[in-house]
Amino acid sequence: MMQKEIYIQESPRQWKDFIAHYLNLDIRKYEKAFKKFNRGGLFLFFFFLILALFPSLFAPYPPTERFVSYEPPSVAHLLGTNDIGNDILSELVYGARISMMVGFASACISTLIGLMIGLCSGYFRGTMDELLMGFTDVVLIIPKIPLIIIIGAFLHPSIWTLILVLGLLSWESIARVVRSKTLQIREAGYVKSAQCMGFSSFHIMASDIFPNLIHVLLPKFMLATASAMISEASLSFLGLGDINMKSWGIMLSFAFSRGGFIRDMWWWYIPPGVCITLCVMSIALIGFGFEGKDENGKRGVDAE
Amino acid sequence: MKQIKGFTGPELKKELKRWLIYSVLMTIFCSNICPAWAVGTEDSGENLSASNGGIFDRIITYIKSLLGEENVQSSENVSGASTAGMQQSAGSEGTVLKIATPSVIKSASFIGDSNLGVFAHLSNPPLMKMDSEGHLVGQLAESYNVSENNTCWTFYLRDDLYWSDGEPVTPEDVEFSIRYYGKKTPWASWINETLESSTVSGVNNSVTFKFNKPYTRVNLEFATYNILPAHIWKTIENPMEYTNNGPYVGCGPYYLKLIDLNAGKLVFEKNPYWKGKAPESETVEVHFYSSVDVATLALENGEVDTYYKYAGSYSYSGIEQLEKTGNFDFIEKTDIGLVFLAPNLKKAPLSDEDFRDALAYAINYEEIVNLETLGYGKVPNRGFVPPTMENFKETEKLEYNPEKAREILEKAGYSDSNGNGVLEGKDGKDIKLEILIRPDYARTGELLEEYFEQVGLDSDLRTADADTWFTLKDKYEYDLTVTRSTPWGMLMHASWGSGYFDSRRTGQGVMHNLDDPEFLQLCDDILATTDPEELDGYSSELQDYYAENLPAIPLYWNNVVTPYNRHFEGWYTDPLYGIYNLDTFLNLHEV
Amino acid sequence: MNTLLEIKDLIVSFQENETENKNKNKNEDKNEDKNETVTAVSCLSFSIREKETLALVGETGCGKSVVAHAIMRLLPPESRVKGAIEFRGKNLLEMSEKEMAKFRGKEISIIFQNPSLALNPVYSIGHQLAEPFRIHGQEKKKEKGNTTLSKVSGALKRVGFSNPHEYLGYYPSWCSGGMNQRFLIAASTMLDPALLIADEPSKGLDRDRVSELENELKNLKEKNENALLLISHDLGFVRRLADRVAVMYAGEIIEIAGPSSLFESPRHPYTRGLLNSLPENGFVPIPGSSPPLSNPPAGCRFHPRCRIKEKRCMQEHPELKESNGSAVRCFLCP
Amino acid sequence: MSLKAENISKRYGSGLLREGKCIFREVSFELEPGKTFGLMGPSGEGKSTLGRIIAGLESPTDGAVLLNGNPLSGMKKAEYAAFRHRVQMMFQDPTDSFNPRKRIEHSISEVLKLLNNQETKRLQITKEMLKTIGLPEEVLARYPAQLSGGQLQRLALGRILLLEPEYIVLDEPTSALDVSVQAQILHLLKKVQEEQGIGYLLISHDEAVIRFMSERIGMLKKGKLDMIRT
Repeated sequence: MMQKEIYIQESPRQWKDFIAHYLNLDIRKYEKAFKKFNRGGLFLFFFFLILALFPSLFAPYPPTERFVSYEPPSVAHLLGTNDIGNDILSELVYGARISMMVGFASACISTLIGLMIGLCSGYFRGTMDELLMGFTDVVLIIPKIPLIIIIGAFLHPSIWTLILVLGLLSWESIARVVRSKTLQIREAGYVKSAQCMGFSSFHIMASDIFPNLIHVLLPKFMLATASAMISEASLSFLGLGDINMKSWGIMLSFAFSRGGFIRDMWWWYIPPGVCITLCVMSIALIGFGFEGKDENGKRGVDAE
Repeated sequence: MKQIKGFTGPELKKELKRWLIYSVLMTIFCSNICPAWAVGTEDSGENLSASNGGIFDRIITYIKSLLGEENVQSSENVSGASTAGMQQSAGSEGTVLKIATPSVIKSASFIGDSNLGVFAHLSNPPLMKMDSEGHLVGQLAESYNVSENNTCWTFYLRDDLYWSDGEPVTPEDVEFSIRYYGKKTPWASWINETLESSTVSGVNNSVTFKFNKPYTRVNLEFATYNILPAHIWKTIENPMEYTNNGPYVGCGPYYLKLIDLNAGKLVFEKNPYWKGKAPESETVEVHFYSSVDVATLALENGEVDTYYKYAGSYSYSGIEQLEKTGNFDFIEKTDIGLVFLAPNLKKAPLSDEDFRDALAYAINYEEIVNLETLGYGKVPNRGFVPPTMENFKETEKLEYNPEKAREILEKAGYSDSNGNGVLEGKDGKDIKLEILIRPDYARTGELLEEYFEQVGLDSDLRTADADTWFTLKDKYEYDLTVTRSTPWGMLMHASWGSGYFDSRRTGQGVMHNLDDPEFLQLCDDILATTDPEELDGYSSELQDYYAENLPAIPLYWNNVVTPYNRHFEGWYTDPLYGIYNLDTFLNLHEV
Repeated sequence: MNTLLEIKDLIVSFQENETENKNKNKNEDKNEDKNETVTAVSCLSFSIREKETLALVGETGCGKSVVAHAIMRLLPPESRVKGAIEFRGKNLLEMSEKEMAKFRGKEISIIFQNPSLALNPVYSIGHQLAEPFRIHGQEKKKEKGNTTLSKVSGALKRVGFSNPHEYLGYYPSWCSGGMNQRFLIAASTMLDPALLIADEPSKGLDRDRVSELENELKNLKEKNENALLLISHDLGFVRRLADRVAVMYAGEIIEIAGPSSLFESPRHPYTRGLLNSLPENGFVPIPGSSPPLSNPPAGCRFHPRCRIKEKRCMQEHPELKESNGSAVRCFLCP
Repeated sequence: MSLKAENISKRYGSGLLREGKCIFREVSFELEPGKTFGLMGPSGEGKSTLGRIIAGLESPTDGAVLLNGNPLSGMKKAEYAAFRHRVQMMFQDPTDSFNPRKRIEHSISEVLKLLNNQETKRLQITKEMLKTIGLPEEVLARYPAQLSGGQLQRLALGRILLLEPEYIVLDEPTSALDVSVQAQILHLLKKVQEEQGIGYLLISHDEAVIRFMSERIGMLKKGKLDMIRT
């Protein structure tokens, strides 16, 4: 048994061990959780992820290639063609990348900002805390979608603006969660002793507090992704997206503005809607999985 | 104690939260995907008025109706027409003509709401009208004459006209209306500035307007101003903000009885004092729908008889579906408006004529016509003006020829010297065209982007909602933009679309970016003549100018398609207002 | 006296990384490494007679809390339980969850470690104390409020509150830890359970509070007629309360004896070492530390730390030898 | 080298307008190298707060902690950094004193890195430290959750010893441990003190522990410090 541990220590050959060893992130702990939560969610998510990463493997045609417009589904075009003759299936497959990119990129931004602000305000407390949390409260009450519409109108409404704006506006809840968790952790003995031993604040935040925040950050990150995807779809549906980047929301928007609905072309407007819902659901499910893991971990008896 | 803990335990909370989020997700999904359904399946009268994109408008309207804003105003009844209204409604059991429109009326302001102004032609007809050939003829006026120097216009009124409260229509009403518009509305301020004097003659029932400079298009202008009853409106100080749900006193075959914003409809009732040809329908109702989709559903379900949109056609993609119901026929008429690509003439490289010429060759018109109009349109000429307009001149057809475009560009000094596949401008930097579009023209923008790429021009699409578009366009912050002209827009100023380009003008839809003296002179010449032959000469000169200089590149000429229920016959269209004219309503009869 | 609860050959084990088992065939070596079975309690047998106080002492991690949870059937799902726990002849391990729910609180009740965490801060004391009645359906709908409340105040009186009605409206946060502890005891004993389990009730309390608690439990013993299973590592506390003491080491019972004989003449070397580490005996430590439960040493589990070990201690596992009311698991003890 | 508390008072919840609750008032004592000062008293009287003030983790409302006669609050950065190494603190809950996400090895090498030890030397130092506290090398590869309370408390002490402190504030170092382990830890503390001449401030509510360990004893009760044994 003792030997086993040394084996891990000396030859981190397996990647999980490697990560656990060098990045202080023991994935093996999460494995159980991964297996516990809805496999369906995980499966769906990876399905969409592969779509997004390798669209050319799944899409029968390039998304901009034009055929006869308004074709119903056929063997050549499994989901028919749209108003300008693009193959809807191909568009759908390529749309996954855009939609998910918006989701993940803006979630990255918001998680990063939320983490910084939450950490600083929770760790330093005092005036810093009051200022940062006051600022957070202000951001919290800003109505997001209308603001994005206004900003989008005067900035160039590209997908990057959208990502930036969504990211910059949705970190408040993450900051709050991180802050409360940080307040809790900073009272722990290992933080106190690190302070005692003269580690810098930055070092303590990065190496003692941050790793213990991961299990709250991950679900928050996933939920932020899901909500960014929904925001993107809503904005695109209102016709304010970037039409160069054909996300699922833009597809829906076109399906409605260009007669897909009038002509009963359900194969045009149902699939992007279903994709948005399923993708968001799978991400949310994974998020819940992470959350559930934490709760399970704290229960149980002292069975050492 | 364990039980107590379990009661509010994390299990229950987690489960609850999960279901809550599922249901929120589903709701968001549903509300995204089926706004049209939701509205469509309700009783059509129930839907709230809202604009095309506007969930916010919808909310605002709803809140307004909650606050009772409309109700407060409707109670202060200013018009004497109520009595007439009551008489009328007592015996009305005749047929109802229902018209669907996507032009939503946002406020019950008779003068302030432009959409309402168009529909009010039925109750308060203007002095003049346009016949189906595009000639201007009298409507309330029996005839008119104009002095030699084009400054003095006299209109002779018909003598069988009565307001719906029984009062006769007098020349004073006309004089009051025109002056009232000039004073109180921004869009008719030219009247205030140029009208020198006006006189009224009770003897021959005429009214004379004297202008301080030659003004040749007065007969056209007066085909758009609704005549108001002076005895009612003279007490209203601020008509742009005045709202009232009706009834309004009118002198047409119908008068506007009710503006019902909550139910989304206008109700016109027969004018009991109308002495002309009696219309068959007792009531005309205009139903407005938040989107074309909803209007289509209403048509399909037989809830409305026809579809009308000022300066617009019924959605081409919906025609096939309506044909399938077997209840509808279609009137197809060439529009005198068109969709065009407007370059920013004030900014390089679009200020360069050769560059514009090259762009004109880079566009695949056939494909745009096919995809955008589904065959209900055709490739335009370089001369801009569509063939239905008076004095149309057959100029050269626009042609898709990317090679030629590249050749012209190269000759004009735009070349790709750094070899990155993108042409450089005269300043040596890569050209990046900014194409500003409203969501309506998103697809056209996409296609254009692709065409330009083929000739080595990089471009960038920028979508903006209508209000932002107006702002950016007026600040000249674009390289190219896609927009359209309306029938009235084509006729305004010196006609033949000149009003869109003349840099001396302002207005919502106009580009006002052409200050070439040659063009400005032409406009002034046209404005100063009423002689048909002279006009013909100037107009062909103008069209040649367009063809040569391309201040705008027309993308397609389209047809206005109007579906109508086969039960009704006797439709009449004019180029200006389509089917919405007195002739239609007077002649319409059930089969 | 009759036997109230009898535990026979109880084995509780936890399997970590249980999902790895499925791949076992693919990679034998690797999975043997990963698959760690922790046998928290091995072959444990003891019995509690009616009205008796049995104390279970031992170090943290020797498996004494697991026994308590096994009796209450509150172990996490990944645990494996073998053997039998017979309560008045019924095997608790074979009961359905529904039956067990009826049993908890009414027949067997437990006092948890931390009084401030076991009480729900958002309900009043009265509400929480009335909960057991509600759940066990003793309250008839017509005679709701009053009888329940009088029963609750009766219970409070028993634990030494002179004016119980006043406390019914209190919230846990208004009261001191000692008071909360008493509320918990009142709640646990309200339905007169035949067996009361106190799981480390003195842990984390300071000296004054421990003696307060001691008095409470003493009173309880005197007034009521229920048996008490006291789980603690506080030897002084145990000595004053217990009728019999069972010492646990590494998942096993190594000695059972009456308190006086145990404390005055301990027989097992571990017990002796344990007593020597007490302050009054001069803090003399036992060398080394307890073996991990996942991999106990062969032979006597205490032999690596034992000063008097022999050769057979390292090879053979000693059995629990019983002699006139006490028992010991050592070859070398008489 | 002396560490002195002079007339320390601490209030909580003080604001601009309100005067906070006073926890203790004008407490003075001195720590000596190689000796133990025992601080006892009922819980909630501010023993731990006093300990944290001495360790420099909190600052007193009034009074000063003096290191060699210099007050902590007025120290320059370099001086303070030196102080940080000289005075350490050990906490009550051993399961809490190591970051649960890091292997023990990592937590310890971090401290060595902080001290600018060379990588080759680190292993040796760690081994020596483990010998001192009597633990096998295998514990290095473990996570804190895999170790017992006693082992963790030894490691916590060992980690502190790496910094070669002159004073250690022991905040209830054994109250969360079992009797047998408690004895082990107390003996280890004594051994270390003898070997390295470290001064302890031992905070505990257990009189037996205090009496066993300390040369001088103070009782903190009702905001005042009474010397019991000097």
